[in-house]
Amino acid sequence: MTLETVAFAGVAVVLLVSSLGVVLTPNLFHSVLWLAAALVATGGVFLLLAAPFLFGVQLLLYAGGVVTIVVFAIMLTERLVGRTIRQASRYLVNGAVLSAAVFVGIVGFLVQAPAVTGRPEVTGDLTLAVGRALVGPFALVLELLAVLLVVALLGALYFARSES
Amino acid sequence: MTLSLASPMALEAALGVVLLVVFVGALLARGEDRRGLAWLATIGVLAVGVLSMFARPAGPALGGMFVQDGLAIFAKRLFLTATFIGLLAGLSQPDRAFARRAGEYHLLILSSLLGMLVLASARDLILLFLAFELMSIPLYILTGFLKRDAGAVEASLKFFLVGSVSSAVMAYGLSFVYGAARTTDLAKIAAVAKAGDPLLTLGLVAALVGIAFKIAAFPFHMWVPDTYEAASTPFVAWLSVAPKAAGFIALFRVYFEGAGDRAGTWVPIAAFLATVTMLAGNLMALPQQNTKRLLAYSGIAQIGYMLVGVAAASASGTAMVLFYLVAYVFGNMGAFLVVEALARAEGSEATTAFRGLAQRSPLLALAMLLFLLSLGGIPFVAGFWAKLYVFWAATERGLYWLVLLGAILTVVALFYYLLVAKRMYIEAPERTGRVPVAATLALSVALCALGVVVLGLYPKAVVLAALRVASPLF
Amino acid sequence: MIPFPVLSIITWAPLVGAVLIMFLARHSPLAVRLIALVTTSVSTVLSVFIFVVYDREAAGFQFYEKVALVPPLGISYEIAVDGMSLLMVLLTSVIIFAGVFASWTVKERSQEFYALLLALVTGVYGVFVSLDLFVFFLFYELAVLPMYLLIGIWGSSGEVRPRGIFGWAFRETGVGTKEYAAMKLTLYLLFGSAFILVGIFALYVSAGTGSFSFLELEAATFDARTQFWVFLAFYVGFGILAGIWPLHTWSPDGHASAPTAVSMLHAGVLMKLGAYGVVRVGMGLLPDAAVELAWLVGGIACINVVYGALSAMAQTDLKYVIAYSSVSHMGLVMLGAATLTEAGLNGSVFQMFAHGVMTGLFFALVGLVYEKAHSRAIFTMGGFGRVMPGIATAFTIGGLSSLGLPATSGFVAEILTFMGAWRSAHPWWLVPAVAGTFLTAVYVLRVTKQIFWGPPSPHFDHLEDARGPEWLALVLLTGVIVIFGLMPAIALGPVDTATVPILTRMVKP
Amino acid sequence: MSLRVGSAMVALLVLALPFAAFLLLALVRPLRRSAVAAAVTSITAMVAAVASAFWLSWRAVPRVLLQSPSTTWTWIPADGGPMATVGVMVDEKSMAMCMLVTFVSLMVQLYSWAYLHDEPRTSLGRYYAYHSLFAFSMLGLVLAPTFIQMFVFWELVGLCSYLLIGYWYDRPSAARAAVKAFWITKLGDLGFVAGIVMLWVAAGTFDFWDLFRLANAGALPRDGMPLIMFLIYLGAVGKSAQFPLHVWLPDAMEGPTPVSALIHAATMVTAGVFLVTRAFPLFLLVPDVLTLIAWVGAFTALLAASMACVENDIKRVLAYSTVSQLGYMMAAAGAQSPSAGFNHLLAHGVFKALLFLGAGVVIHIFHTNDVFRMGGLRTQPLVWVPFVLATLALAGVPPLPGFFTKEAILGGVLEAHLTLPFAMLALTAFLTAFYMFRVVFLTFFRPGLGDSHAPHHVPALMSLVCWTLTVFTIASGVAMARQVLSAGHHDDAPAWLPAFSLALAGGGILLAWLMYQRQALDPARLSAALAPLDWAARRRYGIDAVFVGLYRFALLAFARLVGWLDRYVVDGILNVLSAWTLRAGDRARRLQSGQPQDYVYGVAFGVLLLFVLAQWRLR
Amino acid sequence: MSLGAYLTLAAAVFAIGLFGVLTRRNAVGILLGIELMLNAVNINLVAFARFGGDLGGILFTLFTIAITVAEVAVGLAIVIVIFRVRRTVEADHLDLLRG
Repeated sequence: MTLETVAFAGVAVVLLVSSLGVVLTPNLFHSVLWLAAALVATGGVFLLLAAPFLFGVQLLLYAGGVVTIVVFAIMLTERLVGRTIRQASRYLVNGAVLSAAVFVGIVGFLVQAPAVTGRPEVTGDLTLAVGRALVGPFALVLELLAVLLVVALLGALYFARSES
Repeated sequence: MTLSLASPMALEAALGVVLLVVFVGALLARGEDRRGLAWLATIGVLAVGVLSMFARPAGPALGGMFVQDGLAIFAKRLFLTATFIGLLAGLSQPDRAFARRAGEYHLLILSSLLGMLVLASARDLILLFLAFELMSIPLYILTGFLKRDAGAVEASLKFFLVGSVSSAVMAYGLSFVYGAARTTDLAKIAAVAKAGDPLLTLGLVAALVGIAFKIAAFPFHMWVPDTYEAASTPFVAWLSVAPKAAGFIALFRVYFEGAGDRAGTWVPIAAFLATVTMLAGNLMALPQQNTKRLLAYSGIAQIGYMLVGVAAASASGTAMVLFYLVAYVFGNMGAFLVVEALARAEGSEATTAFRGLAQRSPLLALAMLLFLLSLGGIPFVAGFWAKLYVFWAATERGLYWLVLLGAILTVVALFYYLLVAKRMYIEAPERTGRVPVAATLALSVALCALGVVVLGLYPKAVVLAALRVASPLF
Repeated sequence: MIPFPVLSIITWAPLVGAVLIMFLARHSPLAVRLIALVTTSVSTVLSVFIFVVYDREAAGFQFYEKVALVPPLGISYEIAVDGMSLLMVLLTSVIIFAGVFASWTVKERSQEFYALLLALVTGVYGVFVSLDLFVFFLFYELAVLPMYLLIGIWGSSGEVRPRGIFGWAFRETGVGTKEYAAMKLTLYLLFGSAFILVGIFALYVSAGTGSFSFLELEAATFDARTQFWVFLAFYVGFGILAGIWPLHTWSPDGHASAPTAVSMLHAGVLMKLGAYGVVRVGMGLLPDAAVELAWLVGGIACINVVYGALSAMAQTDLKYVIAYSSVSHMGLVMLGAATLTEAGLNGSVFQMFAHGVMTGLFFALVGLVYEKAHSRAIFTMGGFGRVMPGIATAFTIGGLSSLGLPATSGFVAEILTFMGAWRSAHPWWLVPAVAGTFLTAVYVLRVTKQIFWGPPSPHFDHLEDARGPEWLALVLLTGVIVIFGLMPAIALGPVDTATVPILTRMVKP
Repeated sequence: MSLRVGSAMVALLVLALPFAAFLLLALVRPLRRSAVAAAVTSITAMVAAVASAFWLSWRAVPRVLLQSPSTTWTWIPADGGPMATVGVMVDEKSMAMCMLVTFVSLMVQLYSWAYLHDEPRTSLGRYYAYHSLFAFSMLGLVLAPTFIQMFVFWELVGLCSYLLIGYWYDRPSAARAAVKAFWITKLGDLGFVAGIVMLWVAAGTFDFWDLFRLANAGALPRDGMPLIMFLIYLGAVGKSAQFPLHVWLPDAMEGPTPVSALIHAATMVTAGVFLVTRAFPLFLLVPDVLTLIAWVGAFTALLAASMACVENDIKRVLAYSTVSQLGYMMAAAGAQSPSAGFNHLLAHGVFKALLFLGAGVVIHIFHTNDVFRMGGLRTQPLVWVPFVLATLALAGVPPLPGFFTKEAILGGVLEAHLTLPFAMLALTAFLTAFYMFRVVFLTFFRPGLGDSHAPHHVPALMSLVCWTLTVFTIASGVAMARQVLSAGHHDDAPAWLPAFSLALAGGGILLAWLMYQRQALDPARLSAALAPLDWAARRRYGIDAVFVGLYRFALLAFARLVGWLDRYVVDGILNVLSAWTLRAGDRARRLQSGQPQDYVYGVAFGVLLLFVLAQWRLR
Repeated sequence: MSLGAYLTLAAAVFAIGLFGVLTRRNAVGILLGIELMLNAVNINLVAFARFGGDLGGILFTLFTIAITVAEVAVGLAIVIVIFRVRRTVEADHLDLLRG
């Protein structure tokens, strides 16, 4: 029963609860906020896994970026509708059963896997290593990612702009 | 690194240049009609295609993440051919959007194509996934390219939803693959992977979902009919072949390459997918009245047949699937393009639009007949050899039942193919006069017909090539 | 021995003709017919030629040609004829030659008609001459497919009242229309070919010689289980084409709806192709299974004989009568084969030929009668013998051949089958076989009396006899019937050299 | 008769001549279209054939024992020696038959020219073509050295009979009769063909000579033979109109009278008798079958005779008498004295032909077949003498041939201890005399009707033919008489037999005279006395009805049932399957609800499926 | 804390995300569900990276995050364009194409 265990438990609870919040709250805004919470919690998990850099990325890119554009989108659609979006859910039970089944399926595999507890000590600066990799062997891959982002942007623009 | 033909990434680089040129062109272009960009892109792809004919296998690049082996080159030639035909057919699209937004349209297609090229060579999970997404995301947008069209945007959303869920599952799976093997390098994974490692199995099975979605195997196929029906036909023609081919390449890379005889473990799953896909595709195609939908379902059935080849899980099986893909590119694109030609003239995509086509435009009807026969697997057109070869490969695995089922289902398939043939040849035309076909479209149809016939009469060369590139995988 | 590839020429000439017709003979009906005539007569002349020069002493496969197609898979274009296929090639030539004349008067879209017909013929020749099972299958498909359009476009719809507990299905599938018939025939036969394909692959894989060549597969031996299942697959696959009960129902509808020449070719030759497949591939390659399953083949054949004849008796549409008589006679063919005796097998092969010519003649005549009287309803016609004596005589001769009257080729086939049946392991087969001939006599003479040699019917006037090219068809076919009936040796000589080896392979183990 | 053989080549010539004529008429259209040319062609061929036939038997040489009288060639080849051979077997039987056949054919063909003079020219060509074909077939039959060849020609003569009965196919009755004749005889032939096939399997050959040798050597399987020979006999039953397959012969009278004379009296119908005679060494192996043959023969004879007594159609009377005489011959064969039967066959051939041709003359005069609408020809000996002579011959009055042959038969039957058949045959002899003279008196000597027709012109050709035949009848009778006298009374038969049979004949004639000439006895009274018999006989004992019933209510009905089953059940199932497939497609289509999340459901389900499958198969 | 725990946690999040995708009516809501699923992927990757002591996972995560962002952007754009045309973001109403 170490400190880490406690922390993990805490983070896990937050993560799960907020995730459930995302999928269950009727108000879309709230679910976005829940999502933010979930993402932050995920960041917490990263911290527990000794990846502070990723924590940062997570916070900025996700909790920052994604949530913002989602909010924008909602604002947009809402402005167009002119009323807050109260969303109902369809076939809760079916969905629950099915996703539960999937969960069980996954766990079914996990339990067969040998338990791994020992984790190697973190050596050197992870961030530095990541940086090196990105400009090294992954440079071209990164470029490809850039293309992807540009294309996505292009597409988003093409859709979002209203033709005169 | 220097970019010469010898260098492994030459094609990607060349395509990148084309992409850049079109991009700049799009920035500079003014006015309502920007078809020039379309021509630019088309010629560019043609050029890269010509280039690919000279491409030779080269050593690995990016520290082994990227390989330019025979399979990659084979696949890339296929992608480029398909894309060229697709773009060629698209040149003459009447819709204003294609004229005004030619830049966006072609940038999207080219980048997706880039994704495919990279995918064909990717030997690393990260690159694979990235390329996969690069290939997929533009497709979502292209599907809804006619953004005023209710159907198109709806299809786009469906495509996107199913797509992103599948890719999420795929990513999830890949994460397990990585976890099980402690590396993202497919070569190393194949080396360290041991049969029965639950995490690896989980990973691979989940990853299969992404691919199954891309190749539209049952039950991941449901986006297909709607997308095909709603999106612009030349794009659909391309969509129906190129990404699927890419999906199969990824399949071979992840599941077969280096797996050796462990590939055999996939036989049951592949056979299962093949069975349900063939059944679903053929049955659902029976009642279709819209030709594009019909072709969509028949396409699903075709994938089922290719999966029969996959189920062989052998070098010959892989090779036969590759051959099948080639045949399928010509047959399926051709069929869609004829539909396009007819739809432009008649304003209808229903099978009834084909009434009496044989008397109105015999050549067009003949072409369509060839494509249908090829899809149906009739002698002396490409599809026949394709089916026969995959069946042959499957029998080598002892999957007689699967072959019998497939062969019997071809009869069902012929039922709906022949119904179209019946409309063209047996029924009387509703109106007279030749069906006007734009030159570029006619050319692309002709190319497909040529491909179908040549492959039908002389499959040898391609078969041998396929065998050559497939054997190193095992 | 022959410097030039005679078989290839025979096989491909019609296809060349088809291509020529498509591209040269636009909108010139006469040119179309002439091209068709020339190309078919090339094949015909050559097949008569090989029939004459075939070395009856040496026997075995002759006029051998081989070109490797896909070496890695052991597929090669390998063709030759032995005594059996020799006769079948001759049959095909006779029928198509007559068929070209019989359909001389096809009016609408004759260009496509002849093109498809000739393509079909190439397929048929190909099946009979090819030694490579893969190519064999290829030609088989080619022989089946053009049928769809041929029937669909130029066919004629009968009418079938949807009745009985399955009436709804009749309505949903559109029974009776020519489209239905075309689709049924095509799909049914392709369904059969699915089994054939699996069978061929199974042989290929389990032989392990890495070749589809008939000769190499013949050399290989297969274990009992493989033989059993593969033979079954072949039996079903080819059997469908041979119209075995209860998989025969495509044949009446198909043949009744098809245009004259197509019915001639299909009932006359393609059905034989099924029987030929069973004998050549099934019994030739799987002797043990053939012996083991003879009871099944023969038993079903017996059903065919009687059942077909009775159904024919029940029909009121002339074309259906002929179609069902084919079912009955194909039963005799299969029965002869199933006896696994020299007499029976020879009878079977000879019956293929005899029935081919006979039924070809029948369909030609029905076509003529229909063309002149515009009716196929037997019981509205009558006394045509006075106004169209030529047709009447030819029909009578055909009928006599089908009821196995001596001096027609039908008799030789039947007596041989009888002899085989009584000598076989199941002597009782003789009973249905003989009964079949009587039933045939009943329905054939009934029809003949009603239509030709009876009191004239009030419904028809100013009918005329066959004329011009039509005569050639009739004379040719009746001539062949009588000549081979009087001198069966000319055909049975070579046939015997081909069948005996098959049988010796059976008794060996 | 001494065993003699003739030259095969001449026999082939005999065979070839009518065949050539047939080919000419069949293939050369103008020849066929012009009646004269056709008749000339056919008749010339026949003349030549007659000549060569007689020459054949005149030049015949004594046969070397143990040497086959037949010359054969391969017909159906096979691996080890031919499976079937054809050729000619020129022994005394076939030579005698050749003479009979060619001669009667010639007579009939000549007669026909006059008789059918006002037929349409074109169809006369057809008529002569058929006749040539028949002559060829009949000769081929009698010359056949093998069972299979005999069967071949057996069927061919059947075909000719079919064609000639249906010669006037515009008449429904004629068309029907033709088909009926074919079907009924075919029924018998089924047995024939099955029998010879079985025999082939048992003995390995169709050749008579080989078979005889095997039979004598006792090399034939004992147990199989009765069935085989019975089946073969069935063929004879059909052709020679034995009970119960005799029903076709009276109807066959729908054909032109000359045809009846030739085919349905003199030659074809006797083929059955010839068959039994020819294959007698084989029948000897199976005494039971022989006894059966005798019984059936005798019964047929009586049955037919009784029906002849109540028949008013002159040709039908003759037809029944033919049936009855055939019964005689069969009985003889069955009683193991085939030569007696064979002699009767030959004699009967001539005078029965004469009877028919004479009847033809009468019909030509009265334009009716009904004996009660004739009469009053006493003044015309040219017409009645031949007929009466032939009648006497048939009735069995010496010194005409019928007397001797019949007596021989009766003798044979008696010594075979077939008492009841003997009785039946004796009764038949009486009835024969009666009904024949009934016809004679009614047709010729009854006063009245006929006189109005005077003067009756009878074509010269017709009377010439009749007289020729008459001469032959008398001649053969005289010949037989001399033979008998020279040989003295043949001792095997009881001495009272000749007187007895003569008495039977006389009795019959007397009764007929009393009833129809003197009108001393009223026929009505007699028929009233024998009412049930009379009633049944007038209805042909219902045998025809049985056949009609079988055909209509068993065969056709069953056929309809099968046809219905095929269309609506066998094919129905197929249609159901395809309909189900279509419906399945429509059902499956509904999965595609169009709702985006249902598609995601699809994915999720797929994932689950794959998981399960992986857990199940990939472990 | 063992690897299994993290994986299970991720699995749970993944399942919840899937649940969201299956049940949300609003297109944006569905997107959020997808976000969760991808998030689970990240947790997996990092966990494996940590327990395997390997860099690849971290890189993979980075790319996944970026790709996710791209996807979200496109997804939202599609939602907006749909909204323009169809005046709704209710997924259930988008069933013009079916069968």
